[in-house]
Amino acid sequence: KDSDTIKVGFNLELTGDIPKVGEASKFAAEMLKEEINSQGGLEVGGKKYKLEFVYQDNEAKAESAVNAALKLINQDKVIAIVGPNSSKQAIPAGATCNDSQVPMVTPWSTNPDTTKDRPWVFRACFLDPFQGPVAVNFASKQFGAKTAAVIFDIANDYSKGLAEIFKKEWEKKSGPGTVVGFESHGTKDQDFSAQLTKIIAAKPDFIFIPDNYNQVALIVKQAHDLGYKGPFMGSDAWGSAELMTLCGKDCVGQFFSTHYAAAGAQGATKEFIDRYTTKYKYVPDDVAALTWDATRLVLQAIQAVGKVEKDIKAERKLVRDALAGIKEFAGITGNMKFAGTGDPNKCAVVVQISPEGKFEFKETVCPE
Amino acid sequence: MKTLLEVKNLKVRYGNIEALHGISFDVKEGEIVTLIGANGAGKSTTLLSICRLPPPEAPRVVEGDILFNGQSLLNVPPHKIVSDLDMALVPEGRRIFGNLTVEENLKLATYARKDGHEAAVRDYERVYALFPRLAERRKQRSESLSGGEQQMLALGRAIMSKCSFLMLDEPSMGLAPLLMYDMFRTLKELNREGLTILLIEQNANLALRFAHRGYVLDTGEIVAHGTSEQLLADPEVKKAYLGG
Amino acid sequence: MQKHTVTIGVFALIALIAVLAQFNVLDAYYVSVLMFMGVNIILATSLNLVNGYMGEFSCGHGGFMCVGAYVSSLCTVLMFSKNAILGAPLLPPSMTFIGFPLALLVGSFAAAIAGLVVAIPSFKTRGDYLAIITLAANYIVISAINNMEIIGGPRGFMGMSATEVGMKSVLDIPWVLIFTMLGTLGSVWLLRRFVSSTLGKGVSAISQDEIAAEIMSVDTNRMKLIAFMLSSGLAGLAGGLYAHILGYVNPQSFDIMRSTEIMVMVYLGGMGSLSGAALAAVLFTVLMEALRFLDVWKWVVIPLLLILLMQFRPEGLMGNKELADLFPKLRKFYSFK
Amino acid sequence: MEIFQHILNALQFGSFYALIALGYTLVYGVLRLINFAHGDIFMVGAYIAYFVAVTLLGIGGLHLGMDMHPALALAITVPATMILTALVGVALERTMYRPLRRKGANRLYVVITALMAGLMLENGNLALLGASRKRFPDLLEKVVWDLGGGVSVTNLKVIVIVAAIAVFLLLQFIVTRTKIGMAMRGISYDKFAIPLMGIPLDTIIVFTFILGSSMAGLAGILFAMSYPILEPYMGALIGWKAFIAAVVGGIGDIRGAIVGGFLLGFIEIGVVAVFPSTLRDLFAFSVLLIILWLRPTGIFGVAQTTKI
Amino acid sequence: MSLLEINGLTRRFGGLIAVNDFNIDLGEHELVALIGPNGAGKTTVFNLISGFYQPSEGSIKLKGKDTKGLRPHQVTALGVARTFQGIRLWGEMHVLDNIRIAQHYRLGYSLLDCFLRTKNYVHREKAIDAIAWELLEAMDLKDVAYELPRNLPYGVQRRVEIARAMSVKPSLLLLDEPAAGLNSSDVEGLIKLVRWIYDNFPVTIWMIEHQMKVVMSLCTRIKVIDFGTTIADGSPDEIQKNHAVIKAYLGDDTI
Ligand SMILES: Nc1ncnc2c1ncn2[C@@H]1O[C@H](COP(=O)(O)OP(=O)(O)OP(=O)(O)O)[C@@H](O)[C@H]1O
Ligand SMILES: Nc1ncnc2c1ncn2[C@@H]1O[C@H](COP(=O)(O)OP(=O)(O)OP(=O)(O)O)[C@@H](O)[C@H]1O
Ligand SMILES: [Mg+2]
Ligand SMILES: [Mg+2]
Repeated sequence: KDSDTIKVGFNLELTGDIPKVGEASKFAAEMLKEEINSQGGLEVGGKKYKLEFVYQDNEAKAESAVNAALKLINQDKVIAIVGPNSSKQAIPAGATCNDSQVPMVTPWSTNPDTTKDRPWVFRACFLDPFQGPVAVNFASKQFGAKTAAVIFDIANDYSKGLAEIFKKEWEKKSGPGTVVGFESHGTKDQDFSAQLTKIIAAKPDFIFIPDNYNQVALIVKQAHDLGYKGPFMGSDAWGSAELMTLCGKDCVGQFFSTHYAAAGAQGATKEFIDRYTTKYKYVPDDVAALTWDATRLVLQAIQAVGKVEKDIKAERKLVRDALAGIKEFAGITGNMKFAGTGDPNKCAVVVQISPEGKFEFKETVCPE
Repeated sequence: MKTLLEVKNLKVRYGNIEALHGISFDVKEGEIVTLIGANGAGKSTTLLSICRLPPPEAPRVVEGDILFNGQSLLNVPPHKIVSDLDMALVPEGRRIFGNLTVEENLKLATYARKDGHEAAVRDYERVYALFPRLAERRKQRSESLSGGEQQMLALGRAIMSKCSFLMLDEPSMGLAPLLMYDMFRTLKELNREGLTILLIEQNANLALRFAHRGYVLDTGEIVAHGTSEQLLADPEVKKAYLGG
Repeated sequence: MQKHTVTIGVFALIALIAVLAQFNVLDAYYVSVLMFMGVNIILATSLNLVNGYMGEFSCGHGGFMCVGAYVSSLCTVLMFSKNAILGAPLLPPSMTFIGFPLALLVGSFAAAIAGLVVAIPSFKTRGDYLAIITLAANYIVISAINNMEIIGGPRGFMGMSATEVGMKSVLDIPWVLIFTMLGTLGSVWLLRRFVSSTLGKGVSAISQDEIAAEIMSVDTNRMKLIAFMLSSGLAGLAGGLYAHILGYVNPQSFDIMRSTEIMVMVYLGGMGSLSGAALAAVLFTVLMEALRFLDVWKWVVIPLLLILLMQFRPEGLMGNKELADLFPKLRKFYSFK
Repeated sequence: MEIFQHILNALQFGSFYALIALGYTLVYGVLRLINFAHGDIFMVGAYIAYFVAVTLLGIGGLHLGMDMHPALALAITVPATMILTALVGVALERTMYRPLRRKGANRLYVVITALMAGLMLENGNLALLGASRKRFPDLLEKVVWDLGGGVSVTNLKVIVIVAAIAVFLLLQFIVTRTKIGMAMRGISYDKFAIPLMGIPLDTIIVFTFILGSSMAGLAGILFAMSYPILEPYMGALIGWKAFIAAVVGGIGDIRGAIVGGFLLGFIEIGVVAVFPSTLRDLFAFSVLLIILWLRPTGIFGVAQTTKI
Repeated sequence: MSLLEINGLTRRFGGLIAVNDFNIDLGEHELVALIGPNGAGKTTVFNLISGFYQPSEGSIKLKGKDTKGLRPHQVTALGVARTFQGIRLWGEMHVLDNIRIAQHYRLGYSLLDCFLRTKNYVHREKAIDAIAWELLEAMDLKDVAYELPRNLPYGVQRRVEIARAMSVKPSLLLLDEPAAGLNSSDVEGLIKLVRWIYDNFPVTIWMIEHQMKVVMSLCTRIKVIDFGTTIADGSPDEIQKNHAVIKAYLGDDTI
């Protein structure tokens, strides 16, 4: 009976700092599993296998992520692992998977270290060094801005890394000293008035906020309370359905770069969004979409292997090779090209928030 | 004379250790009764059980009954015993509130008093007259008082709580001789005004001279009782508790 | 001979576990749980010296662990791994056998020095005020590391796995597991020796009546210095081991939540009982893993279990007793001194 | 000019620290219990306020089909939240702290229980309500007053600051001037002797929890109005920091809590105003550490004179 | 050379003068009492000697050495031991440990010795143990060696406290109200114990006590203070007849 199922593990942050991220991942995966299983299972080499997804909570902690990975590998005997999402967990878990020779695909970790020198680790998202310039180019064109200010989360490597890349790129483009404010805050902070007071006093043309959506909502509101009237530019971490519930009219009209635009999406992307929205009562954010893609990457690799080996180790090796062999993949977050590093080469989109709270497509930026 | 307090076959425990093995005694209205006995005989335990303070520090009554004015105390919460039945206990080790000033300590003791401000003021005067030392130290945090001064404060508090039944656990401990005699004289005076007193005192000689009647406690049991004269004259008691 | 039964037994157990791990009878998951268990034992027993034996309320143990983790990692990475600071490794892999324990020692030492930040104010400050100092020290350490770009800041720091790889390249056995077990044993042994000596009992005297201790000739300042530095030094050792087990450290792994966990283990085990702390560490680690399946509910169930446990045993699992007190027969086999 | 804005900001954020620190100090001042669950009671307060408010406004919660004017809703939400939050605090005391106290457990076990209770509140919330954050509805028409020179202040900021000071004055009066307050202080020194003064011990303790928790509820609703995003862990960090503030001020002293709270607000905002903001925690906590080095019992704390 | 020499000792607490220009000169092997009304400053004098308080004015010389600025444990190391007005034993450690720990100042081994269990360590611990047992034996406390002090009767606790002080091997023993809270027969025992110590050890004993029976039957010299100032100093007979002492302290025992 066991040979009729295929087990995939998920290493997710279901509790801890960012439970919403883990939840969205889990929802997307469940949806995918139900879809495939309702069609009788995943077809590999002409035979249909039922999918079994095993979820382990990593509590958004590094060592817990390692333990979760080891448990998935050794106890649950999964073929491959999807997750963790945040780089803090994805980096050590990636090392574990690489050492244990288990393929791992992280949906959302944008830190270069996650996949670096790790043949068994892959990802479904673009990297920070790519997203930074996207924001720079778009903002200088759209706002005609000469000066910029940045506020970011010091304890979040994603936010900090992106902020630094942005600063470097912006000063390269507009000259030294044109980033007139560069302020940080902590992950669980709720008051940003001091940072914003400083930034506003420096009179930037716009404010770049590479921050999680929940903090964005507070920052934008407080900036308005302090009398700021200029524009904001954001990054992919804004892309949550919750952003608008939390931020309300303060965020209307602002721009951010992201993996995909939910509003006005077409084809498979739209289908995904609609189904997710009906099922879970909110518009899926980028993590959900990326998890969907990451999981599908894994499943595609399994199908590409064409058979399910009895020996799990051999099967994992084959799946890894198949993953490495994928050159192009049409995901709902855009087309990905892999060049053997485990990192996709994919386009980013910039969206604007409409008065109805939709993320409307503005432009696509692709790597040269 | 009416029996005020009646203890019947009282057995109490600390955890699993039985400290009193069924003692019975009574105190009549207007009397001074003393409990004497060696260290660890269970004298303090008796008073704590009467006050019904909650365990773990205080003992647990497992058998017997305590009647006050005919009413059983076993189901009366401890603060009610003080506020409604007008009993007061000066506990062993003084237990003053060290972070409050002398004045606040006295004031707190009037928490449950119902006889108005003036009466309380009269009692303040009385306490300060009895212990002029306390008047000098009114505003001092009481934990920095000397040992004897703290003892005065503990007594002062009992007077302030306006009780009609006073239980004293070694009130003379740490007091200088002069003051000790003064204190006993004042207590006698209060007794003449109607206060009933149950006294524990290490100095058995002194206690028996002061009290009307006495009970001798030995490892949780009452081994002798009688009027003070009888006990003072009893050769056994003399040998064991009066220091020959 | 009988006196050494326990000693021999313990070493035999360590050897057995190592062999089982080597031949994959214990898979990597169990091995990692075992190693984290060891780290937790060191953390809980060392904190117990301060919170249990000395009766202080230190709630920033994670900070010292952090110092040890970073310093020892820095050492091994500089020595044995390709890194951003020095480029190529300084030493060949065969040197790892000296380099690794040495790095752990340096880490512990650094953590012990960091312990001074708490030890010195403790001369004048006690109780909950000291608790805040430890808490602040925890925040300061984490914030300082977040600000140190060169060791990765909030991104974390890695490259420690090169050490294990180096050791395995000489002889392929589970080295980190062995070192962790030896480190755990060593820590408990050191603490045990300390608290059972007349010197170490001065610490308990401070907790029970500091004034009496000082007046009866105990140099309380010196005792506090020793206790805090020993405790934070061992936390540093635990941190060093932790970093090399994981191969990656991140300042957020050592925040208040971590310190809270350690504290919970101490009080769960019983204040002033080394075996209690160790037992609690084992129990806690197992519980954390066993309840994984509860997902979100895990962190509702674990506190609830602990609360219930404390209601039934308000002095912790062991109170202030040691195993040898509960099972006096053990004394026959070991002097427990 | 920037400096005035910073001062206003510091006053507002300091007010929250102060309001929460007051609750900490109150319970501590009576029971010597560091009620680590207090930050989470504050969180619960904010959620209660949310559910009451959306129910009254008819946009969620119990769906009673009400459709109240926001101002009226606010007037009802404030007392309702304070009462309901007080109930939560009292429930913790009755079910967890009191039984332990009765068993004579070391006070640190009660502290750990409080920590665990806090974790349960946080994660129980997460498990029951899901990971979505809640957006607190606008109950107050926001007014931004431009004071000139780039300094602006909202009506809400003014309300928060006034509330903190009012609560402080009320508590200070209760604790230092009334017999109940005296009894509260007495309990902290010797619980055992309290009944001997004819004072109902448990009643006073429950009263303390009612006071402290209702203040946390008030802080919760004000906080939710100022920073309208609610999540299960929102009370944890601010709770720890408020606790630190309370201790730096001199724990157990009402003045200490308010001064410590504002002090922490000023230090945090001040560091960010002058230095790169990345150094905020590092500097702020170093300053607090130094204050405690110099004044080992906090700003208002009195060292216990040990009499031997 | 005198053992203890106090000159012009004064101690203020805020505006309050607890001890005022206190002088005394104690030789080796004496048995002296310090009495006076409550709050007279007796305990404060002891606290000043043991280094728990620092004098506002005046000097304290122990065997010719000024103790100014010394911490209490350093003073103890010079040979001063004391008991406390309220018993202050370490309640969670058995009696034997209580007595061992009071020998901390002459442990004679280092932390490293302790970790490595060197010969020196073993040797010193044995010596400490031997002294402790010797004292327990001599003071009839052997049976309670492994009891926790808080479980012992009050009278026994007092004895343990004195034994602990003796394990310091003091040349000056300060007893603060040793008879307080003892019943009549225990008081007899205490008197015998103090006398035994005095007879068997080269120690000067200085005690504060309110029970005249104890003071009069033991001490050869009595010093009386009131409001921090000396009002009398002399032999028991002289003191008992001194009018100032009777008026301020002794009173008359009519009840
Ligand atoms: N809190 C407690 N826990 C356990 N046992 C106790 C406790 N308090 C007292 N005991 C024991 O109960 C017995 C009676 O003690 P109690 O204090 O009543 O004696 P006492 O006659 O007042 O003696 P003393 O003269 O020393 O005050 C003693 O054996 C004592 O050890
Ligand atoms: N730390 C302190 N702060 C303020 N006042 C103090 C302090 N210590 C002692 N005093 C005061 O100094 C005076 C002397 O106290 P001390 O304890 O020396 O008295 P004593 O002679 O031992 O009295 P007793 O016989 O009652 O024990 C007392 O009035 C006391 O209130
Ligand atoms: Mg007694
Ligand atoms: Mg005295």
